[in-house]
Amino acid sequence: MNWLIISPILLPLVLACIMLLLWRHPVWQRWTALGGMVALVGCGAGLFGVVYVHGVQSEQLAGYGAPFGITFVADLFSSIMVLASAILGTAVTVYSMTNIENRRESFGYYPLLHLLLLGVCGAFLTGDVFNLFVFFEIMLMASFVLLTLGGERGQMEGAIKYVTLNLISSAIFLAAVGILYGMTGTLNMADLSNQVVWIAENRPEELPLLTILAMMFLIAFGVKAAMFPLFFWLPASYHTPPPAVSAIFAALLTKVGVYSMARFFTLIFTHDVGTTHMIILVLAGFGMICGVLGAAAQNEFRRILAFHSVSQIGYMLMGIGLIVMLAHRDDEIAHHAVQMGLAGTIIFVVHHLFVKPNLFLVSGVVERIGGTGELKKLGGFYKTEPLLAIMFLISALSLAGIPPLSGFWAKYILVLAGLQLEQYFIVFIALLTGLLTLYSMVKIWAAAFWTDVPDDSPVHNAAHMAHAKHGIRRMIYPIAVIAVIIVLFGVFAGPIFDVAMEAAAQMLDPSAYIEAVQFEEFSPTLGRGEEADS
Amino acid sequence: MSSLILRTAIRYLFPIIVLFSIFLLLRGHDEPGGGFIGGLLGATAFALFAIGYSVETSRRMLRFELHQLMGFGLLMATLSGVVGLILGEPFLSSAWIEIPIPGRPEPFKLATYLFFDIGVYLVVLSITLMIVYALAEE
Amino acid sequence: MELILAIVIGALYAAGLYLMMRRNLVKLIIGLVLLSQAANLLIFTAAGLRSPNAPLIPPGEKYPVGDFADPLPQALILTAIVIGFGVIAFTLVLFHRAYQSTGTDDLDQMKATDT
Amino acid sequence: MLIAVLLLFALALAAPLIDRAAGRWTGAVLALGPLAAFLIIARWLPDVAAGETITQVHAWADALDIRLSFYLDGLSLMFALLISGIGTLIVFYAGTYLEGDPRRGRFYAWLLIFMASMLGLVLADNIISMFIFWELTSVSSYFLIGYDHHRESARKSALQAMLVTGGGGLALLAGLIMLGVAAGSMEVSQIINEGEVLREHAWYLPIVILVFAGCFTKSAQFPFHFWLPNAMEAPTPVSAYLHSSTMVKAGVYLLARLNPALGATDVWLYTLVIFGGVTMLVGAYLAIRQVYLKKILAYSTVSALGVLVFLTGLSNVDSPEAAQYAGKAFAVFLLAHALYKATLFLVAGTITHETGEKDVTKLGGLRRKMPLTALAAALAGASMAGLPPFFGFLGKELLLDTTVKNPDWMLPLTIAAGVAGFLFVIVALLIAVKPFWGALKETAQHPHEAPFAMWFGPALLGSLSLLFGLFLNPLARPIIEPTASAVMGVPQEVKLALWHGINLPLMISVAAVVLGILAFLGLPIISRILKPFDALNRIGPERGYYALFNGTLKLASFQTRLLQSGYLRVYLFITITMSVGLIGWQILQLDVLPIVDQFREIEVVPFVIENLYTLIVAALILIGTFGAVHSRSRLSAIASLGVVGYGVALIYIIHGAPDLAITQFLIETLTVILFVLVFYHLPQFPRISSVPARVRDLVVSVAAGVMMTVLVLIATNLETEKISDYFAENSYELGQGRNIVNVILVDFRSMDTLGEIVVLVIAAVGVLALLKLKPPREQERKNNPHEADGREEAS
Repeated sequence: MNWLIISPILLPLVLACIMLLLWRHPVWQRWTALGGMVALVGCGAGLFGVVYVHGVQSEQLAGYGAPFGITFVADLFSSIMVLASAILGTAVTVYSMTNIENRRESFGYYPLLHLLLLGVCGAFLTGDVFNLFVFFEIMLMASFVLLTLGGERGQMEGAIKYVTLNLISSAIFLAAVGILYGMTGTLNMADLSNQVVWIAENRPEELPLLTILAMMFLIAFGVKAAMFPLFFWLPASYHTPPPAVSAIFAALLTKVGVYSMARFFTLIFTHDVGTTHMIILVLAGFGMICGVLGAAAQNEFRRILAFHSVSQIGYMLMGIGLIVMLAHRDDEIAHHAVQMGLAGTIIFVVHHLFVKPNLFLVSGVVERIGGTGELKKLGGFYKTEPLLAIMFLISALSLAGIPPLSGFWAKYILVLAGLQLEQYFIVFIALLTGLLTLYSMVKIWAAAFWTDVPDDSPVHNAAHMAHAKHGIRRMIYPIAVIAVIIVLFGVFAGPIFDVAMEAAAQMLDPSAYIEAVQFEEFSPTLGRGEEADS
Repeated sequence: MSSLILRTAIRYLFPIIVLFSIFLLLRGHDEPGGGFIGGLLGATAFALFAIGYSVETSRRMLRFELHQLMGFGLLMATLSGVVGLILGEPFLSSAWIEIPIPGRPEPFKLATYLFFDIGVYLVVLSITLMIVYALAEE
Repeated sequence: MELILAIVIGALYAAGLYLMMRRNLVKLIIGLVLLSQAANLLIFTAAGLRSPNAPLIPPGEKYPVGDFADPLPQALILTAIVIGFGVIAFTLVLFHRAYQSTGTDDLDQMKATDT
Repeated sequence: MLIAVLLLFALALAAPLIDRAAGRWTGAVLALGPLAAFLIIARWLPDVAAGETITQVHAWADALDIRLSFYLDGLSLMFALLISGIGTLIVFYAGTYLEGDPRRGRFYAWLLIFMASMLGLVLADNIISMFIFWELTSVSSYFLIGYDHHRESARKSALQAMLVTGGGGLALLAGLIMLGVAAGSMEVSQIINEGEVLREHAWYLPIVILVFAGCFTKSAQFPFHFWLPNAMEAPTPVSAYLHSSTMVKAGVYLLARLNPALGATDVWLYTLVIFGGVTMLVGAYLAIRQVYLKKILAYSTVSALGVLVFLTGLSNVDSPEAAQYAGKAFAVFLLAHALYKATLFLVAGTITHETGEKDVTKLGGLRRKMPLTALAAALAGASMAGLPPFFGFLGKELLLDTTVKNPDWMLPLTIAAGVAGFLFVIVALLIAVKPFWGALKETAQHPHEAPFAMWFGPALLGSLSLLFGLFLNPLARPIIEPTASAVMGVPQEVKLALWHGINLPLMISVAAVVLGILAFLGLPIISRILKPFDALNRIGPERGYYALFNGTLKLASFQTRLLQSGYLRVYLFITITMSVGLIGWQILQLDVLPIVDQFREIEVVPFVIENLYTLIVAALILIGTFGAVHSRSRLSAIASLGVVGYGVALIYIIHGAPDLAITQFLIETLTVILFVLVFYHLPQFPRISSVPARVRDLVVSVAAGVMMTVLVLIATNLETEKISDYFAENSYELGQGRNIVNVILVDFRSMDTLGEIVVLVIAAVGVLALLKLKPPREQERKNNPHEADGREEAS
């Protein structure tokens, strides 16, 4: 157990070090990176298996008990996220071997990829608020560098917005940690959960202070998660780096924000769900509609995909926001529906973690062959690349929530939960957003795949095609594998839902999480006791 | 620009600063100091060389490639944590061997956190120099 | 005492945010630096200013003697300062490169990647 | 039944390969799939005819109440047989129709996916699996309609069909979920017994509205009918299939399916009768205003769908006799329409295939060239026109019987039905007579009799129209009776007879036929008279669709320009305002007076003396801050920044944090050096923000600052136990060190430190990459500034 729970951060860290030592040998780095990712999948799978069979697992780093040392906790949600991230990381690594040019490879692309995974996995697993901040910063810093790697003008412009807005969020996060420590005197999340219960029972007059803290964390995570109206950095930057980088960003960055929000707003800030979760629900609704309208207004492959994420974040937050109904209803149906809503969020997060990146990966192939991502200048891919077209379709239709693909289940569960909780308005928005999502996916399809190849397209240039087709299999295979995952997700919707429900149950009833953490009894004496003895 | 006096001064200052930085590193556990502060100071010594002579000279003084030094430092810090894992303790648990020093009542403790701090020192030294060199060459 | 520092922190936040909303790249990053100073100082103050004595254990003792400042926020701030340094160094160079490739330090001119 | 559906899905995946292997036999080979499905389903015909229903359940996502369960009663059997039966002929026909087209393999893949989904739709017992198949039909029809995707009109029509039916589909999803929740079961076989519960449920009205939204869009009811004629962009076999028995009938199917559960209320009855009636008339009228073969058929399909919806509604009238007639009429008309409409579409396809002409006014005299096709057309046309002894005659008779027997609204409904019948006659003549009789007209291609595969299907289906009419009770009754029972929700005894004696319906029928023939002969004149009214189309529902579509796009680009403006300062402003709003709002909920009171007690002089150092340093920081904000030169701004940084370090010293202070001093020095290095050659700050912008930003930032001050005061005002004593107590014993801060950093919380140096490493790699790795173009320009200038291009 010691090894397993720590492996998702230890493995990328050690491999990143090795790749730094191999700085002058990008080709060796490639294979190291790939081997590392595959091993990470193994670790993630092992961790998931152990958590699934034996329940929540934890580890006290450096051997000091909670709340004093740093705790790592793996419950179902976090281990699922680690596993999914590792699978996606593997796919993107293979894809990068062709998609990332040598000049980028030789400036540390692969170690950065691993360090990004390190930050992401750490954020999933840590049970300490300040440590979460540190992992956020690792992830952010790695994403800053991956975003700017290559130095194109667009990358610089996008990065300025990305960096600035995320640093604001970090500053708020840090301030929130400071105030949190000042108010509660602890940093351990399980301990905080206990404290909140204790405050609610003993000092209810202090509960509004917790709501203030909740708002600070909401903003801090909201920026990372690209929640409405804090999402501006995302459409400004996601389409600027190479598609492989866009893909890994789309898969992981916002998810960490959503994950943290889900964690904090189920484990810690549950004292006033009527206020906090209502705000989340309202912002989720706005996010859905604004994001999808934003996507409808775009005319470039990756810009459409990027803007879309904002609306899908809305769906993910919807499941968290639905907890609001626990403030008004306390019957069994409501509890079950809330659990289902949270399961919907989990399924949506995992579904989106595969589907959106896969669309970015397809866009990379399209851009490589068609020479551009602008829809007007593309065409003919249905005819020339039928397999790619099918894989795009699987991903795009899944994103639009067409059954029986993964996206449908995520949407269905959220809608079902929303209807049972009588939140009709958000359900209406969710369904409408689905239709508009379908529209913008079809827009890409019609323009890039169905229309004839434009006359000025570089596709007619044999030299260009020879170059573009070189090594393209390493780009296609990962896409195909993810497409298969998306299909299987629909076929095995039943078991997947069962697991998600169990994960949601673990989150809604934090006792398992808290029990797993190894607390240490301590009453301060500062040696005075000893002096008294002697 | 770089006068003879400056160069001479640097030649004498260099070992003193480096030694002092290592001193700060080693005493960090008990007094203010530590790997980070030591590493920054160590980097200053090499940076002075870059100013007084050239980036190339400074690089040669260092003998190691910065990436490797950085990777090595990080690896060292990480592996000092793995020792705990190998001993069946959680990651980053400290472990030490006691080496008796003749003539002193307390034995010297060769502990993992020392390696951890050395790792921090190396990383800070190398990343500071990396940034300074890159900017100086710009 | 907390009152004084609280006002200083408020002023740093206000100044930092105001500077960030200017159109100039350099002001933006100066604002960022002020913001990170403010956050560090905030952790320091919010945790409570207990004592002017450093949390050191005198030689020969096993526990600190008398009053001492809370060591945990200091450790957190130390981490935050260092991380902040890394971030600021990177951001500085990023802005420098953005200036090079766009030829302007006016942020309003950098909107090609949005809509 | 699962096997039948899965078989077709599997065949769809294999279709492109089979197409490559089987060549010209592809159609025949692939037709075996639907044929097998037909036989599998037909096996249950005797059981169902005997009044049984069959249920099969396969697990899928049971925790969500979603199962692959199937339910076979008369209604689903009827539909399943039509889908697989007509499907067989269509697949066979299309093999020849698309001979030589390289896209044929893909076409078959989509067609078979569509067929499988359609079959799944009508067989599904679980309403959510039904919905899944429903959506799949929408999606696969998108690809079928957009088959000629190089044409923009095809892409547009496909999109329109998908958006209209997809939009309805989403409403339907909500409706079905609510239906399932309200009925307490997701299985149709259960839901149809829960009529009482459902009608009493608070959700009844929303459910009905949402189900209507789904069904009316799918089944092209007015005002959503416009997508159907546009869908004629599809190849003819697709049109024949989608519009005779499948896609568009899905909505009708669902209405009939839920009729026993949701019916028997006024809202159900009146909505269906009104929408169905209007659709019936509008569709038929628009049909005779068309000249293209497929458009005529398309609008007549709209009309026929209207008839079916109309009849579904009427099966809920108070008069039991009329209701029974309605159920019977529904079943008969459904079958009759499927048979003749598929035939006529295929005939239209054959005509266009052979002559290259779509305009019915430019066709004539083909009967000699294509006698078999003409025969098939004649049989189907007669059925459509409602001539005895064709099956269509019975359909029309029963329709009229229903309206006549119903005491309420008898006159208007009967007139509507009669007019529809009259218009049907014209349409039938237009399609089945006009191209084949009269003088042969010159066309682009020289027509020949179609190949076997292309006349066989129409001929078979046309003959069935006659056979069903001739052998009503032995052939038609076994399927009509259970279907009517399923629609009514109670077992029906159905007796079918062509001859009811001379009664009102018969007279209306005869009148319709006679008037129809006359009108057909005078059609050129009538057309001229009606021409001015075509202007009405311009304000029709399709305009609404486009207005909504373009309006949404305009709204989209408006809001996007507004929100995602590209100005970082606006983003920051929104983010900060949002934070101040949310956090400040919560602070305002608090009672902050105790904190303020506490400071009222402060006496100035002792306070100043006690905190002299802190005050001096604070003043220093504030001056530095002001300098940083206000300075107009870069260098002095950076110097002010240094002052702030050193000031903060002094605070750390004063308050017992030497490690922090040293680190802060070093870092600050380094930062200032980096600032100077990097920004040495930037221009001075110009004042470019406008005064209102500055005031606005100042207000927001000061608000944020005040908010942070209050937060700090709140936090420090609380008495809390902190975990830090643990570190002090164990630093020496467990951590082996006397500098507690350092022990925390390298031991207690060493993970933070490890993370911190990782950040530093990444930052250094990033700085290096930024400075050394420039885009090739920029690098080149730097190396040879003169040569590269001309080559710069916008990227």
